[in-house]
Amino acid sequence: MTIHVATKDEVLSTEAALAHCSAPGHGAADLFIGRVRDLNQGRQVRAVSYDLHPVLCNNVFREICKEARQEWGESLHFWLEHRQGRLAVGEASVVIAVSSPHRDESFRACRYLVEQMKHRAPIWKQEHYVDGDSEWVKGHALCSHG
Amino acid sequence: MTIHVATKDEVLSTEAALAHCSAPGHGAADLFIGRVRDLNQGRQVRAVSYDLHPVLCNNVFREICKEARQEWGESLHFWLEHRQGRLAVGEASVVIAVSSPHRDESFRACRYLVEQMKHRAPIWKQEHYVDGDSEWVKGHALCSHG
Amino acid sequence: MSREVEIKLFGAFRQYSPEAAIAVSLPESADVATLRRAFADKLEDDNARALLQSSAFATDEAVLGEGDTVPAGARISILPPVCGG
Amino acid sequence: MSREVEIKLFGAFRQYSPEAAIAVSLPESADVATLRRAFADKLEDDNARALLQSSAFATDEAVLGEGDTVPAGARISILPPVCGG
Repeated sequence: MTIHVATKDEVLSTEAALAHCSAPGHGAADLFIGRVRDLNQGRQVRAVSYDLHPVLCNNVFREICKEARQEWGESLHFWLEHRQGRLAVGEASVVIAVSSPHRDESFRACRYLVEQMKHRAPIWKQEHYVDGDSEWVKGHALCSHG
Repeated sequence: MTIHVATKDEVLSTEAALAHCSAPGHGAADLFIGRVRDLNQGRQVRAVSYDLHPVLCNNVFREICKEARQEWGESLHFWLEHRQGRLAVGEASVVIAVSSPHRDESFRACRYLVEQMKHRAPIWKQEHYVDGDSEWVKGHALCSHG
Repeated sequence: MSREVEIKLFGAFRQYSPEAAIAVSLPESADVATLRRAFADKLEDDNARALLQSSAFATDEAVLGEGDTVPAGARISILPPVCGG
Repeated sequence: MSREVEIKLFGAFRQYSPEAAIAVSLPESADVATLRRAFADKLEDDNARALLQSSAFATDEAVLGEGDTVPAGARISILPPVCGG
Protein backbone atom coordinates (compact mmCIF):
# COMPACT_ATOMS: atom_id res chain seq x y z
CA MET A 1 0.00 0.00 0.00
CA THR A 2 1.45 3.31 -1.01
CA ILE A 3 -1.16 5.32 0.92
CA HIS A 4 -1.39 5.10 4.71
CA VAL A 5 -3.93 7.23 6.62
CA ALA A 6 -5.16 7.03 10.19
CA THR A 7 -6.54 8.87 13.18
CA LYS A 8 -4.84 7.97 16.46
CA ASP A 9 -5.33 8.56 20.15
CA GLU A 10 -1.70 7.76 20.94
CA VAL A 11 1.64 9.43 20.19
CA LEU A 12 2.33 9.76 16.45
CA SER A 13 5.48 8.15 15.08
CA THR A 14 7.68 10.04 12.62
CA GLU A 15 9.93 6.98 12.32
CA ALA A 16 7.02 4.89 11.05
CA ALA A 17 6.11 7.65 8.61
CA LEU A 18 9.63 7.77 7.17
CA ALA A 19 9.87 3.99 7.02
CA HIS A 20 6.63 3.87 5.05
CA CYS A 21 7.72 6.75 2.82
CA SER A 22 10.77 5.09 1.29
CA ALA A 23 11.60 2.88 -1.68
CA PRO A 24 14.76 1.91 -3.56
CA GLY A 25 13.71 4.28 -6.34
CA HIS A 26 12.88 7.19 -4.03
CA GLY A 27 15.68 9.70 -3.55
CA ALA A 28 13.63 12.12 -1.47
CA ALA A 29 11.10 12.34 1.33
CA ASP A 30 9.50 15.34 2.97
CA LEU A 31 7.86 15.13 6.39
CA PHE A 32 5.67 17.73 8.06
CA ILE A 33 4.91 17.72 11.75
CA GLY A 34 2.28 19.96 13.34
CA ARG A 35 2.62 20.57 17.07
CA VAL A 36 0.58 22.28 19.77
CA ARG A 37 1.84 25.87 20.23
CA ASP A 38 1.98 27.68 23.56
CA LEU A 39 0.51 30.86 22.14
CA ASN A 40 -2.35 31.48 19.73
CA GLN A 41 -3.63 34.89 18.76
CA GLY A 42 -2.13 36.42 21.87
CA ARG A 43 -3.51 33.87 24.35
CA GLN A 44 -1.35 31.51 26.43
CA VAL A 45 -2.33 27.96 25.55
CA ARG A 46 -1.86 25.05 27.99
CA ALA A 47 -3.33 22.25 25.87
CA VAL A 48 -5.55 21.55 22.87
CA SER A 49 -8.34 18.98 22.59
CA TYR A 50 -8.78 17.56 19.11
CA ASP A 51 -12.20 16.32 18.11
CA LEU A 52 -12.62 14.54 14.80
CA HIS A 53 -14.98 12.35 12.78
CA PRO A 54 -12.85 9.20 12.36
CA VAL A 55 -14.57 7.51 9.41
CA LEU A 56 -15.02 10.65 7.35
CA CYS A 57 -11.50 11.81 8.27
CA ASN A 58 -10.00 8.66 6.87
CA ASN A 59 -12.08 8.99 3.71
CA VAL A 60 -10.99 12.60 3.23
CA PHE A 61 -7.32 11.79 3.99
CA ARG A 62 -7.35 9.00 1.43
CA GLU A 63 -9.07 11.18 -1.16
CA ILE A 64 -6.44 13.90 -0.70
CA CYS A 65 -3.61 11.39 -1.06
CA LYS A 66 -5.15 9.99 -4.23
CA GLU A 67 -5.40 13.49 -5.70
CA ALA A 68 -1.72 14.08 -4.93
CA ARG A 69 -0.78 10.71 -6.41
CA GLN A 70 -2.61 11.60 -9.60
CA GLU A 71 -0.91 14.99 -9.73
CA TRP A 72 2.67 14.07 -8.78
CA GLY A 73 3.07 10.41 -9.68
CA GLU A 74 1.66 6.94 -9.17
CA SER A 75 4.88 5.70 -7.57
CA LEU A 76 4.80 8.14 -4.64
CA HIS A 77 4.25 6.99 -1.04
CA PHE A 78 1.98 8.90 1.34
CA TRP A 79 1.51 9.00 5.11
CA LEU A 80 -1.14 11.05 6.92
CA GLU A 81 -1.92 10.55 10.60
CA HIS A 82 -3.84 12.93 12.84
CA ARG A 83 -4.09 12.75 16.60
CA GLN A 84 -7.31 13.04 18.61
CA GLY A 85 -7.92 13.81 22.28
CA ARG A 86 -6.17 16.25 24.61
CA LEU A 87 -2.58 17.20 23.73
CA ALA A 88 -0.11 19.25 25.76
CA VAL A 89 2.03 22.02 24.28
CA GLY A 90 4.75 20.50 22.07
CA GLU A 91 2.90 17.28 21.27
CA ALA A 92 2.45 16.35 17.61
CA SER A 93 -1.10 16.71 16.33
CA VAL A 94 -0.37 15.64 12.77
CA VAL A 95 2.40 13.87 10.84
CA ILE A 96 2.37 13.97 7.05
CA ALA A 97 5.05 12.50 4.79
CA VAL A 98 5.62 11.85 1.11
CA SER A 99 8.46 10.14 -0.72
CA SER A 100 9.26 10.33 -4.42
CA PRO A 101 12.04 9.71 -6.94
CA HIS A 102 13.03 13.41 -6.96
CA ARG A 103 12.66 16.10 -4.32
CA ASP A 104 10.28 18.53 -6.01
CA GLU A 105 7.37 16.08 -5.95
CA SER A 106 7.89 15.28 -2.26
CA PHE A 107 7.86 18.94 -1.26
CA ARG A 108 4.85 19.84 -3.38
CA ALA A 109 2.76 16.81 -2.51
CA CYS A 110 3.51 17.10 1.21
CA ARG A 111 2.47 20.75 1.19
CA TYR A 112 -0.68 19.84 -0.72
CA LEU A 113 -1.63 17.20 1.86
CA VAL A 114 -1.14 19.69 4.70
CA GLU A 115 -3.21 22.45 3.13
CA GLN A 116 -6.02 20.19 1.98
CA MET A 117 -6.16 18.40 5.34
CA LYS A 118 -6.57 21.74 7.11
CA HIS A 119 -9.37 22.85 4.82
CA ARG A 120 -11.26 19.62 4.23
CA ALA A 121 -10.78 17.12 7.05
CA PRO A 122 -13.50 17.04 9.73
CA ILE A 123 -11.25 18.00 12.65
CA TRP A 124 -11.90 20.60 15.35
CA LYS A 125 -9.78 21.97 18.12
CA GLN A 126 -10.63 23.39 21.48
CA GLU A 127 -7.88 25.45 23.05
CA HIS A 128 -7.41 25.34 26.82
CA TYR A 129 -5.84 28.53 28.10
CA VAL A 130 -3.54 29.09 31.02
CA ASP A 131 -6.19 31.36 32.57
CA GLY A 132 -8.60 28.39 32.82
CA ASP A 133 -10.84 29.42 29.95
CA SER A 134 -11.26 27.32 26.81
CA GLU A 135 -12.57 27.97 23.33
CA TRP A 136 -13.34 26.15 20.07
CA VAL A 137 -11.12 27.57 17.35
CA LYS A 138 -12.83 29.10 14.33
CA GLY A 139 -12.19 27.26 11.09
CA HIS A 140 -12.96 26.76 7.42
CA ALA A 141 -16.55 26.03 6.39
CA LEU A 142 -16.87 22.73 4.57
CA CYS A 143 -18.69 22.45 1.30
CA SER A 144 -19.91 19.55 -0.76
CA HIS A 145 -17.57 18.33 -3.48
CA GLY A 146 -20.20 16.05 -4.96
CA MET B 1 21.84 27.20 19.53
CA THR B 2 19.14 27.47 16.92
CA ILE B 3 21.43 26.36 14.09
CA HIS B 4 22.96 22.88 14.03
CA VAL B 5 25.13 21.77 11.10
CA ALA B 6 27.46 18.80 10.71
CA THR B 7 29.07 16.31 8.37
CA LYS B 8 28.91 12.73 9.63
CA ASP B 9 30.35 9.35 8.74
CA GLU B 10 27.65 7.50 10.65
CA VAL B 11 23.88 7.03 10.19
CA LEU B 12 21.96 10.31 10.28
CA SER B 13 19.23 10.70 12.91
CA THR B 14 15.88 12.18 11.94
CA GLU B 15 14.76 11.94 15.58
CA ALA B 16 17.59 14.20 16.67
CA ALA B 17 16.72 16.63 13.88
CA LEU B 18 13.08 16.85 14.98
CA ALA B 19 14.04 17.15 18.65
CA HIS B 20 16.32 20.07 17.78
CA CYS B 21 13.69 21.64 15.53
CA SER B 22 11.03 22.21 18.16
CA ALA B 23 10.04 24.87 20.66
CA PRO B 24 6.92 25.68 22.70
CA GLY B 25 6.19 28.50 20.25
CA HIS B 26 6.75 26.40 17.13
CA GLY B 27 3.60 24.88 15.64
CA ALA B 28 5.32 23.44 12.58
CA ALA B 29 8.41 21.61 11.43
CA ASP B 30 9.40 20.37 8.00
CA LEU B 31 12.03 17.69 7.50
CA PHE B 32 13.69 16.65 4.26
CA ILE B 33 15.57 13.42 3.82
CA GLY B 34 17.70 12.61 0.79
CA ARG B 35 18.41 8.95 0.14
CA VAL B 36 20.55 6.94 -2.28
CA ARG B 37 18.43 5.88 -5.25
CA ASP B 38 18.80 2.57 -7.09
CA LEU B 39 18.62 4.19 -10.51
CA ASN B 40 20.18 7.35 -11.91
CA GLN B 41 19.88 8.44 -15.50
CA GLY B 42 19.06 4.94 -16.59
CA ARG B 43 21.93 3.20 -14.75
CA GLN B 44 21.44 0.68 -11.93
CA VAL B 45 23.18 2.06 -8.84
CA ARG B 46 24.50 -0.21 -6.08
CA ALA B 47 26.02 2.45 -3.79
CA VAL B 48 27.24 6.04 -3.72
CA SER B 49 30.44 7.37 -2.19
CA TYR B 50 30.16 10.89 -0.84
CA ASP B 51 33.30 13.00 -0.73
CA LEU B 52 33.17 16.39 0.98
CA HIS B 53 35.31 19.19 2.37
CA PRO B 54 34.31 19.10 6.06
CA VAL B 55 35.42 22.54 7.24
CA LEU B 56 34.15 24.43 4.22
CA CYS B 57 30.93 22.36 4.23
CA ASN B 58 30.16 23.40 7.76
CA ASN B 59 30.89 27.03 6.92
CA VAL B 60 28.59 26.91 3.90
CA PHE B 61 25.85 25.05 5.80
CA ARG B 62 25.95 27.65 8.57
CA GLU B 63 25.92 30.52 6.07
CA ILE B 64 22.85 29.07 4.34
CA CYS B 65 21.02 28.66 7.66
CA LYS B 66 21.81 32.23 8.62
CA GLU B 67 20.44 33.47 5.31
CA ALA B 68 17.22 31.53 5.92
CA ARG B 69 16.99 32.83 9.48
CA GLN B 70 17.29 36.38 8.19
CA GLU B 71 14.64 35.75 5.53
CA TRP B 72 12.06 33.74 7.53
CA GLY B 73 12.61 34.69 11.15
CA GLU B 74 15.14 34.90 13.94
CA SER B 75 13.19 32.42 16.09
CA LEU B 76 13.43 29.53 13.61
CA HIS B 77 15.46 26.39 14.36
CA PHE B 78 17.63 24.75 11.70
CA TRP B 79 19.25 21.33 11.27
CA LEU B 80 21.51 20.35 8.38
CA GLU B 81 23.59 17.16 8.43
CA HIS B 82 25.25 15.50 5.45
CA ARG B 83 26.74 12.06 5.35
CA GLN B 84 30.16 11.17 3.94
CA GLY B 85 31.64 7.85 2.84
CA ARG B 86 30.07 4.94 0.99
CA LEU B 87 26.28 4.54 1.30
CA ALA B 88 24.09 1.69 0.09
CA VAL B 89 20.80 2.23 -1.77
CA GLY B 90 18.17 3.54 0.65
CA GLU B 91 20.58 5.11 3.14
CA ALA B 92 20.10 8.75 4.05
CA SER B 93 22.72 11.09 2.61
CA VAL B 94 21.26 14.28 4.03
CA VAL B 95 18.75 15.32 6.69
CA ILE B 96 17.50 18.90 6.78
CA ALA B 97 14.86 20.26 9.15
CA VAL B 98 13.37 23.61 10.11
CA SER B 99 10.80 24.53 12.75
CA SER B 100 8.83 27.75 13.00
CA PRO B 101 5.73 29.27 14.61
CA HIS B 102 3.65 28.74 11.43
CA ARG B 103 3.97 26.20 8.64
CA ASP B 104 4.76 28.40 5.66
CA GLU B 105 8.15 29.44 7.03
CA SER B 106 9.15 25.83 7.77
CA PHE B 107 8.32 24.66 4.25
CA ARG B 108 10.02 27.59 2.54
CA ALA B 109 13.13 27.63 4.68
CA CYS B 110 13.58 23.85 4.46
CA ARG B 111 13.34 23.98 0.69
CA TYR B 112 15.81 26.86 0.61
CA LEU B 113 18.33 24.89 2.67
CA VAL B 114 18.01 21.88 0.35
CA GLU B 115 18.45 23.86 -2.86
CA GLN B 116 21.31 26.00 -1.58
CA MET B 117 23.10 22.99 -0.10
CA LYS B 118 22.96 21.23 -3.47
CA HIS B 119 24.34 24.24 -5.33
CA ARG B 120 26.88 25.60 -2.88
CA ALA B 121 28.17 22.95 -0.48
CA PRO B 122 31.50 21.29 -1.43
CA ILE B 123 30.14 17.75 -1.76
CA TRP B 124 30.74 15.25 -4.53
CA LYS B 125 29.31 11.86 -5.27
CA GLN B 126 30.71 8.87 -7.05
CA GLU B 127 28.11 6.37 -8.18
CA HIS B 128 28.95 2.66 -8.09
CA TYR B 129 26.93 0.75 -10.66
CA VAL B 130 25.66 -2.80 -10.58
CA ASP B 131 27.77 -3.54 -13.67
CA GLY B 132 30.96 -2.81 -11.66
CA ASP B 133 31.71 0.56 -13.21
CA SER B 134 31.72 3.80 -11.22
CA GLU B 135 31.55 7.46 -12.09
CA TRP B 136 31.76 10.90 -10.48
CA VAL B 137 28.44 12.67 -10.96
CA LYS B 138 28.48 15.97 -12.83
CA GLY B 139 27.46 18.94 -10.72
CA HIS B 140 27.12 22.69 -10.31
CA ALA B 141 30.21 24.85 -10.75
CA LEU B 142 30.97 26.89 -7.64
CA CYS B 143 31.63 30.58 -7.84
CA SER B 144 32.99 33.12 -5.41
CA HIS B 145 30.44 35.01 -3.33
CA GLY B 146 33.07 37.41 -1.99
CA MET C 1 -44.64 9.36 6.33
CA SER C 2 -41.96 10.87 8.47
CA ARG C 3 -38.79 9.46 9.97
CA GLU C 4 -36.56 10.17 12.93
CA VAL C 5 -33.00 11.14 12.02
CA GLU C 6 -30.25 11.39 14.61
CA ILE C 7 -27.62 14.01 13.90
CA LYS C 8 -24.20 13.44 15.46
CA LEU C 9 -22.57 16.58 16.87
CA PHE C 10 -18.89 17.55 16.54
CA GLY C 11 -16.64 20.38 17.62
CA ALA C 12 -18.37 23.42 19.08
CA PHE C 13 -21.80 21.74 18.70
CA ARG C 14 -20.87 19.23 21.40
CA GLN C 15 -21.56 21.79 24.12
CA TYR C 16 -25.24 21.98 23.14
CA SER C 17 -26.13 18.36 23.94
CA PRO C 18 -24.66 15.96 26.49
CA GLU C 19 -25.39 13.00 24.19
CA ALA C 20 -23.46 14.62 21.32
CA ALA C 21 -26.51 13.99 19.15
CA ILE C 22 -29.81 15.71 18.32
CA ALA C 23 -32.78 13.87 16.79
CA VAL C 24 -35.08 15.56 14.28
CA SER C 25 -38.22 14.38 12.52
CA LEU C 26 -38.12 14.63 8.70
CA PRO C 27 -40.44 13.82 5.78
CA GLU C 28 -39.40 10.62 3.96
CA SER C 29 -37.61 12.30 1.03
CA ALA C 30 -36.51 15.50 2.73
CA ASP C 31 -33.49 17.34 1.37
CA VAL C 32 -30.60 18.81 3.34
CA ALA C 33 -32.15 22.32 3.35
CA THR C 34 -35.23 20.86 5.08
CA LEU C 35 -32.98 19.05 7.55
CA ARG C 36 -31.17 22.32 8.25
CA ARG C 37 -34.46 24.09 9.13
CA ALA C 38 -35.63 21.20 11.30
CA PHE C 39 -32.27 21.15 13.07
CA ALA C 40 -32.41 24.94 13.65
CA ASP C 41 -35.78 24.51 15.40
CA LYS C 42 -34.08 22.24 17.95
CA LEU C 43 -31.47 24.84 18.86
CA GLU C 44 -32.25 27.28 21.65
CA ASP C 45 -28.92 29.09 21.61
CA ASP C 46 -28.31 32.02 19.22
CA ASN C 47 -24.62 31.12 18.92
CA ALA C 48 -25.58 27.60 17.94
CA ARG C 49 -27.96 28.92 15.23
CA ALA C 50 -25.20 31.18 13.91
CA LEU C 51 -22.76 28.25 13.88
CA LEU C 52 -25.31 26.17 11.97
CA GLN C 53 -25.25 28.69 9.11
CA SER C 54 -21.58 27.93 8.40
CA SER C 55 -21.83 24.19 9.10
CA ALA C 56 -22.25 21.26 6.73
CA PHE C 57 -24.19 17.99 6.99
CA ALA C 58 -22.41 14.81 6.00
CA THR C 59 -22.70 11.06 5.87
CA ASP C 60 -19.65 8.96 6.81
CA GLU C 61 -18.80 9.04 3.12
CA ALA C 62 -19.10 12.64 2.06
CA VAL C 63 -20.33 16.15 2.75
CA LEU C 64 -23.89 16.69 1.48
CA GLY C 65 -25.08 19.55 -0.72
CA GLU C 66 -28.20 21.56 0.23
CA GLY C 67 -30.27 19.97 -2.52
CA ASP C 68 -29.26 16.37 -1.76
CA THR C 69 -31.86 14.05 -0.31
CA VAL C 70 -31.01 13.04 3.25
CA PRO C 71 -30.12 9.38 2.68
CA ALA C 72 -32.17 6.80 4.61
CA GLY C 73 -30.23 4.60 7.01
CA ALA C 74 -27.01 6.57 6.78
CA ARG C 75 -25.38 8.11 9.84
CA ILE C 76 -25.68 11.88 9.54
CA SER C 77 -23.32 14.37 11.20
CA ILE C 78 -23.27 18.14 11.53
CA LEU C 79 -19.77 19.49 10.84
CA PRO C 80 -18.90 23.02 11.96
CA PRO C 81 -16.03 24.83 10.19
CA VAL C 82 -12.89 22.69 10.45
CA CYS C 83 -9.36 23.46 11.63
CA GLY C 84 -7.14 20.38 11.66
CA GLY C 85 -3.41 20.29 12.11
CA MET D 1 60.51 35.04 -4.26
CA SER D 2 58.37 32.02 -4.92
CA ARG D 3 56.52 29.66 -2.60
CA GLU D 4 55.27 26.12 -2.68
CA VAL D 5 51.48 25.77 -2.36
CA GLU D 6 49.81 22.42 -1.81
CA ILE D 7 46.37 22.07 -3.39
CA LYS D 8 44.02 19.53 -1.82
CA LEU D 9 42.02 17.48 -4.30
CA PHE D 10 38.33 16.55 -4.01
CA GLY D 11 35.75 14.63 -5.99
CA ALA D 12 36.77 13.63 -9.51
CA PHE D 13 40.25 15.18 -9.01
CA ARG D 14 41.13 12.50 -6.48
CA GLN D 15 41.78 10.00 -9.25
CA TYR D 16 44.68 12.10 -10.61
CA SER D 17 46.90 11.86 -7.52
CA PRO D 18 47.20 9.12 -4.91
CA GLU D 19 48.06 11.71 -2.22
CA ALA D 20 44.88 13.70 -2.98
CA ALA D 21 47.10 16.77 -3.28
CA ILE D 22 49.21 18.51 -5.94
CA ALA D 23 51.94 21.02 -5.10
CA VAL D 24 52.61 24.03 -7.33
CA SER D 25 55.22 26.78 -7.16
CA LEU D 26 53.83 30.33 -7.17
CA PRO D 27 55.22 33.89 -7.03
CA GLU D 28 54.74 35.48 -3.58
CA SER D 29 51.64 37.55 -4.43
CA ALA D 30 50.16 35.38 -7.19
CA ASP D 31 46.44 35.60 -7.86
CA VAL D 32 44.04 32.71 -8.40
CA ALA D 33 44.26 32.99 -12.21
CA THR D 34 48.03 32.42 -11.91
CA LEU D 35 47.43 29.49 -9.60
CA ARG D 36 44.99 28.02 -12.13
CA ARG D 37 47.63 28.16 -14.91
CA ALA D 38 50.30 26.66 -12.65
CA PHE D 39 47.89 23.91 -11.63
CA ALA D 40 46.98 23.19 -15.27
CA ASP D 41 50.68 22.65 -16.04
CA LYS D 42 50.75 19.84 -13.47
CA LEU D 43 47.88 17.96 -15.12
CA GLU D 44 48.69 15.43 -17.82
CA ASP D 45 45.14 14.26 -18.44
CA ASP D 46 42.87 16.15 -20.88
CA ASN D 47 39.79 15.30 -18.81
CA ALA D 48 41.47 16.75 -15.74
CA ARG D 49 42.28 19.99 -17.63
CA ALA D 50 38.66 20.22 -18.81
CA LEU D 51 37.43 19.65 -15.25
CA LEU D 52 39.76 22.40 -14.02
CA GLN D 53 37.96 24.92 -16.24
CA SER D 54 34.71 24.46 -14.29
CA SER D 55 36.36 24.13 -10.87
CA ALA D 56 36.94 26.67 -8.13
CA PHE D 57 39.80 27.26 -5.71
CA ALA D 58 38.94 27.82 -2.07
CA THR D 59 40.36 28.27 1.38
CA ASP D 60 38.65 26.55 4.32
CA GLU D 61 36.66 29.76 4.70
CA ALA D 62 35.40 30.62 1.24
CA VAL D 63 35.60 30.13 -2.50
CA LEU D 64 38.17 32.45 -4.10
CA GLY D 65 37.59 34.74 -7.10
CA GLU D 66 40.02 34.70 -10.04
CA GLY D 67 41.47 38.07 -9.09
CA ASP D 68 41.99 37.26 -5.41
CA THR D 69 45.52 36.87 -4.14
CA VAL D 70 46.26 33.30 -3.08
CA PRO D 71 46.46 33.79 0.69
CA ALA D 72 49.73 32.78 2.35
CA GLY D 73 49.53 30.05 4.96
CA ALA D 74 45.93 29.09 4.16
CA ARG D 75 44.98 25.57 3.10
CA ILE D 76 43.93 25.70 -0.56
CA SER D 77 41.57 23.23 -2.21
CA ILE D 78 40.40 22.66 -5.75
CA LEU D 79 36.65 22.11 -5.86
CA PRO D 80 35.07 20.54 -8.96
CA PRO D 81 31.36 21.18 -9.64
CA VAL D 82 29.34 20.05 -6.60
CA CYS D 83 26.35 17.76 -6.24
CA GLY D 84 25.40 17.22 -2.61
CA GLY D 85 22.25 15.59 -1.34
